[in-house]
Amino acid sequence: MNLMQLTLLEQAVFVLAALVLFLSFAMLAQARLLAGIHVFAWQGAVLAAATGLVAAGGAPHLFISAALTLALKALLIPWMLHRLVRRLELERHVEPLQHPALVLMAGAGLVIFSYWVVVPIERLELVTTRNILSLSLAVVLIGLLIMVTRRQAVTQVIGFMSMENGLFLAAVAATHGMPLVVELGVAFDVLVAAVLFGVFFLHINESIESLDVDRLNRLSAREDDT
Amino acid sequence: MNASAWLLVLLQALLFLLGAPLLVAWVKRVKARLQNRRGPALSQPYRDLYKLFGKETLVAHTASGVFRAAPYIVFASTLLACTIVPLLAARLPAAAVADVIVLVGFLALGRFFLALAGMDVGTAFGGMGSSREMLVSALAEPAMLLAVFTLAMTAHSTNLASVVDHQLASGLILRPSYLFALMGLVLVAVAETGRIPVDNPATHLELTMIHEAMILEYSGRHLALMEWAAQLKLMLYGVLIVNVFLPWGIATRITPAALGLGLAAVAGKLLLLGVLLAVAETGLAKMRLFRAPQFLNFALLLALLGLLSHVILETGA
Amino acid sequence: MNALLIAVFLPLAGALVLALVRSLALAGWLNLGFCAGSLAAAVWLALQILRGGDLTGDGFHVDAFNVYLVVLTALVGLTTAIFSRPYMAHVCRDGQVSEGRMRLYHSMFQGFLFTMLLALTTDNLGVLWVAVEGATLATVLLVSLYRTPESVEAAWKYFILCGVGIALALFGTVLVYFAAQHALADVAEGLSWSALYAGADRLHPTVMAIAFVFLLVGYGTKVGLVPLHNWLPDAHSEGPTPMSAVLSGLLLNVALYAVVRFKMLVDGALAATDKAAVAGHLMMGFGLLSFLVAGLFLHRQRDIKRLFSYSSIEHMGLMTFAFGIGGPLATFGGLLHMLVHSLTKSAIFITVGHATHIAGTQTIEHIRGMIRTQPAVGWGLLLGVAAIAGFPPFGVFTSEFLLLSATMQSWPWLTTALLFGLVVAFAGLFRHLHPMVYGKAPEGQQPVAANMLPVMAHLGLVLWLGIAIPVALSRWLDQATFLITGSHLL
Amino acid sequence: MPADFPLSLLLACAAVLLALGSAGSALGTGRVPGAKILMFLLLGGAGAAAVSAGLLALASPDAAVGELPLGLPWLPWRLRLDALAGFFLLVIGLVVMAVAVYGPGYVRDFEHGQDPLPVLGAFTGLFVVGMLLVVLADDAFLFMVAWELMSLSSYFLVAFQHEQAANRRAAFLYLLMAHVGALSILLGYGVLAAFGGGFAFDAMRAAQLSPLWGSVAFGLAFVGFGMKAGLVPMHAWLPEAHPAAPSHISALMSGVMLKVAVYGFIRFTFDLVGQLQWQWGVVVLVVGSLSALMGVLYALMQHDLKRLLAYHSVENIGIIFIGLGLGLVFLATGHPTAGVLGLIAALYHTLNHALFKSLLFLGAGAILHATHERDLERMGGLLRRMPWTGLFFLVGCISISALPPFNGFVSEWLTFQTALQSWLLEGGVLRSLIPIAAAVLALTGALAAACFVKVYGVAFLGRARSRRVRRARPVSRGMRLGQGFLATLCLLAGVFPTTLLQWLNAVPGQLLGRGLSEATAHGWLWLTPIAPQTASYSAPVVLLALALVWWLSATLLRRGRVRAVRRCDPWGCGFGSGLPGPRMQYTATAFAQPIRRVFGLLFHVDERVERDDAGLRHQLHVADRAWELFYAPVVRWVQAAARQVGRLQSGHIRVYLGWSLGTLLVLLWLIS
Repeated sequence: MNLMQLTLLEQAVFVLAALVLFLSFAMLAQARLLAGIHVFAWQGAVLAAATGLVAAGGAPHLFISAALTLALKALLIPWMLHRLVRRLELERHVEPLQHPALVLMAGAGLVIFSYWVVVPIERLELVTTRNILSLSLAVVLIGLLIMVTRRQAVTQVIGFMSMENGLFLAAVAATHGMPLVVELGVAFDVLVAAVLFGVFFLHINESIESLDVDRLNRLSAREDDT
Repeated sequence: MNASAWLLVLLQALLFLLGAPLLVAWVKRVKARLQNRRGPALSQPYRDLYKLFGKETLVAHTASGVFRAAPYIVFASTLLACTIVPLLAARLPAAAVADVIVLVGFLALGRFFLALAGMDVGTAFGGMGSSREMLVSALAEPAMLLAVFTLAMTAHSTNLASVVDHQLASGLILRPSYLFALMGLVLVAVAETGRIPVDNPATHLELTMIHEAMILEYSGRHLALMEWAAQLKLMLYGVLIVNVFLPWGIATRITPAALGLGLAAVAGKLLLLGVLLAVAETGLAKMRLFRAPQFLNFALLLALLGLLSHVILETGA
Repeated sequence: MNALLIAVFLPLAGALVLALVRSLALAGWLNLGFCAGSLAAAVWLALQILRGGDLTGDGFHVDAFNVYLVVLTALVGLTTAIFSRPYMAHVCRDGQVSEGRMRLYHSMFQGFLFTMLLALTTDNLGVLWVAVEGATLATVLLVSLYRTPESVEAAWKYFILCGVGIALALFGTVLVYFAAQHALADVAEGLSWSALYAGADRLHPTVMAIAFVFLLVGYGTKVGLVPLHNWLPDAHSEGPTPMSAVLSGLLLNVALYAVVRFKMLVDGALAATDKAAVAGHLMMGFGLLSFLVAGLFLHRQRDIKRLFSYSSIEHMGLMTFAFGIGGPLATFGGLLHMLVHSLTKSAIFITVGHATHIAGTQTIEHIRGMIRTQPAVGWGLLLGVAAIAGFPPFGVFTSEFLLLSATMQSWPWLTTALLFGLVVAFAGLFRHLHPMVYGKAPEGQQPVAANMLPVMAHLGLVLWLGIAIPVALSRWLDQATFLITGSHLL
Repeated sequence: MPADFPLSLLLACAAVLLALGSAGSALGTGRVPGAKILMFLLLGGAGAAAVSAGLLALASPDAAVGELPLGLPWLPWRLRLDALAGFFLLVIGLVVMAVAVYGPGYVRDFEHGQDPLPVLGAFTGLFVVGMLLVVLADDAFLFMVAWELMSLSSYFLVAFQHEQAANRRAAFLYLLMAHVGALSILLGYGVLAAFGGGFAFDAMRAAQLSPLWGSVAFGLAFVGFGMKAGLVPMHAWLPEAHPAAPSHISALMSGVMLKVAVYGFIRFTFDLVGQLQWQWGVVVLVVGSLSALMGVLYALMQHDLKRLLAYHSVENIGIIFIGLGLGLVFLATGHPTAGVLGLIAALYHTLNHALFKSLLFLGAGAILHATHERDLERMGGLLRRMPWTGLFFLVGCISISALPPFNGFVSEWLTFQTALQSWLLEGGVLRSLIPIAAAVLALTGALAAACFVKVYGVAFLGRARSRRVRRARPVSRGMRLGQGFLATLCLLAGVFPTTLLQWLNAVPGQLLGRGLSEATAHGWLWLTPIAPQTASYSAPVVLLALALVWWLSATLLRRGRVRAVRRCDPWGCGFGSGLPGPRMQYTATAFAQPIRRVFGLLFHVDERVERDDAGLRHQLHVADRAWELFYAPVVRWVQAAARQVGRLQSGHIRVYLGWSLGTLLVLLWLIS
């Protein structure tokens, strides 16, 4: 397909979607904690913008979810994470990635894979949405990849949230948002989740004096080890 | 016919009772002669029995009722076993009461109580004898049954009368199966009647004795019954061998002449058998207890060969 | 409709009220009362449905299938509340939990029930998702109620894994919505299950297939399908025992319920294509895998609650397998198994709660000679495990019998795998059970004030179902079977 | 509804209900006075009802059927009482009656022990209920329910005295193998149901199976029922479990439960599968012979009385299956008369074994009750301490050793007669295989005799080897009565085989459409299975003649010159003055030693002589080879598999997340 057939707005949405994916990669590669949080905030912002554009493109109810996204993903959650990090004196925390090249290759592979997955959805009027679906799927998978590759609890949460971003992207771009009640419910859940994450950081920190999830493996001792 | 037939059964039983000691005496005598001794008179066993019946009967304090009942049961079961073997005449009603398997059962019953009696007093020897006796019999019984099955499958019957009939009817046929079965049965008989090389009735040497060890505590009439039963057993096996495998001469009709002929025939055959036994016992030596199983396995093998050769060679299939 | 609203929203009210009640004793009774109320409403609702047929509207959809689970949920909720009152009081007296957290506990207990009932009755797939996620959020704090390092760790794993899973489920939901937009006339009800079911054949097959994968992985994580199960034993073993009871007895069912609902849609969408049965096959694969693996896991446990949570995985695998086979007989068996498993398993967890109080630990090695220390508990455990292991005359045998015969009809060779799994699981359970219940009582273990009424009630019901299935219930189940498979069994 | 049941079925249901009632009333024992008596009364009533129902069924020409409003909505519990079921009801009932008489005295030990009587009584009742229902079931579902109820309740009884670790282990092993067997049976029924389209037995009878599937179903059923019956090599649980239970329960398990397994096998093979194949018969024959031989050999090696008896159950089950195997071979090759004879022989031995094995277990229980001893090596001279038990036990020993004129002999005689019909068969292999099986049977019989000479000689004869045995007291009247009842039945079944056969004939009559008309054609005096000239046996005459000769010789000899019998010390074996001590007597182990040497390679013998301060110490362990051959490998395999699987739960959350990601990708790849 060529972008010529699309309106300017749609093109803009495309660009922003691509940006979201790029930011996921940035998160995947980011070693410094604070920087990671910032990248995440930016992703939220871009997502909000994309939502706004789609809304402008004739789905007014999306303005609300755009606002929600902006408030939650770009401002509130990053701020909370920031506070926690400062409270736990983790500002200087750096978590270098083992084999960064490999991880980035994997990320790229996931992108290709997700495209390959959605290709069979062949319907002309869907082409645009289909490709955006593949993007958002890629974002989701990369978010999962981040959680797999990072040992830092905070980074894991960031990965988790960026997965949610991917979901939003799909919801917004492919289906012009979900019904309002669902949007609200999801937003509420995300909020509660964020709060709970904060609570858990404290608990974990006081139980193992760090947020290294690899050290959370006492329970495996509850089974025979042979 | 029927009444006289039953009378004949009783007569046979009587003959067994009277003949058994004689057979033993005969074997002893021939043996003695083979060993250049004069040996006891043929009447010696009768005298012994008479003496024992007259003697006082001692029973150990530790013995229970089983000990006192055993002699009678042993004697009775052995005698019953004898009554169903065709001695003079083939077609006797007693054979219908119990077939050859029951005969084996009778012997087993006697042996069961004999062994129990051995353990009853609570001395070391009795137990030893019982243990050995049960081992020997356990190995001998299958061999005997296999030998019997060979006959039974040829005659399609386990009724001894019918088997003998079948033999007579089919005339003299050289059957390899019979040959093997016969040899097997002979070995079993040797083992079961406690003759050399498995056991030695003439010895009281603790380490070797089997039968004697069990009846060590018996005396008086009890001992007499036990001895008599042993003699009956020997004669029983003898008659079984000669009359089932070579029944010629046995009476098929109940007439004095035929019966007389039958008596002569069986007496002759038994005497011959006795000589053979004596010769064998003179030639062989008593073997160790744990060689006895090999001896009996050999018997089992022979019986099995007999059966297989019957299945393979003698039946059209 | 009123019955429905009462049944669903009474627990919500309960959650709010109990968040405010300070007195522990009062909270316990209130908790019980709310559960009783919602059970009554649920029964009333069930009667309405069974008489008047399905009930759809206002974003709710209630039919024989989910009202069945509604009643079950309310029932187990009530019995667990009965058990939880003295149990948690005991815990609180031990000082393991502070007053404040007891309030949290009671409130979240009701909140959890609310999310369960909402997830069951709602017609909106989005709301279904929200409710299931809400269930996670409600329970995650309860898992870490004791604040021990282990419990925190367990809660964290539970939270992260289920969060990720549920996120994937949301992606699947989005895809379904996406497919709906091009299939349904009215985009507004693109998430209404009933509408989607009506137009299932028009949904885009490929999208639905992809969506189902996400939904299966997502909700499957909550069902506890291997290899997505890892959170389950941790969460079950570390949380307070009443929580384990409802998690095993209810949450897993609801997640499976969600999977089945989506399967119905996907089957409709794929009916025409060459991959018509793909959903069923995926479920069968997952189910069988979970069944066998969990059976082997049983052999390696040291913690009594982990032991039984693995057994839950095993049985969920069995049910997933059954629904995967499809067909009236298997589905009937699966539904029945849901019932008997929930009843038996929650009874077992209740008994285990008492046993751990007697022994003062959850380590199997230290739980010994229960029959001697407190016969009621020992026998309860013994009979409960015998029931869950599938011994007649308990109902688990009946449902397993149905499943086996269904398997023999459609997949004869898989039957051997099932039987193998059953034997392995049985051995795994009993080798641990034996020393726990039998033998001499260890020194210094005192009987506790155990309320075995719920256990007896559950096991009694299971026994009854094993000896004779009442006609009404079989009609009910048959109706549900008809909804799921489109054909009657009776 | 039960209202329109025929009388026989009503009686059967009454038996079930009475047993249930006994289980219920057991719960009152300890609290309510007289509950114990009521419990055993109801149990006995159940037994009596079962017996009468069985006799009615054997007498009535056709089967009684009925339905209970229980079970699955589309598969209610269906009951059917035909001659076969009736016969087994009879077997169950007789033993249950004996146990009910014996029980009150025996359980007195438990009333004050900490093993609660209610548990014992309740599960005893349920156990009986299970067995009765198995026999009555007419559909696979009820059959399995009852079957597992039987296993489960008996398991609780095995685990009853659970403070000994050995009993716990035995119970676990028992339940495990029972479960495996049950699932195998279920699978067998599944095959039939798949072809017959339904789990009702009628549907299965109608099923047309291909030879392959028929063999599959048969194999599954054979494994399943064989496991319950304790055929080698599936017998490992039996010698562990039966001794562990209280003795009257051991009597029920050995005497009856194994028979229920036999019933299941007969029902499945002769009734449901339909087209028989002679290869099945060969399999059954070989396994049966193996079980008989191994069973008796291992029994000889035991000196724990109850364990020894349990191994003898293996042997006798083997003998029963030899009969069944012969029957299968002959029926499948089209020789119905011989086939029926084989079946009859098996059934006859089933009854006999139920009688004498229960009798022996009750006897062992009496000894245990009086002396708290199970170890033969510490017994001796009990005949003088408890004469009645001694007498009845002797009867049991003679019967199980297959000696005329008692019942064990008759059934083995019939089996031999069946084997001797092998000349009918075409194939030379079969024709020579069968007599060899018969020879094995003979060997088994002889060894069994040896074994029971050992048991009786060591336990009841000679002199006491321990203090507790020396001070044993006779047991209560009820216990003696229970044994006497069974002993009398043993004698009757041995002396009146023809009459019994007339009843038995109904079973093959309904099952295969023909009985042994010839066998009973010559009056109650003569037993002529095939034809008078082929073979005949007249037990009454034999008994009479034995008694006559005994009486004659006794009376004649009394007339001798010396009547009196003088008591004196036995010969001191050259040990100088007085008796050699009781420890000089032959022990059970010593008695069996020659046989152990002869059959050495069949056992796993661990014999060592250790020297310690007390002097030389001789230790001997004879282990069952089946363990290392069949069981240990399976256990090892499962353990290894579990270990591999265990790696899934690594404890690292990132690994778990990796699993989620991996699963997702794989599934997406799968469906694309």
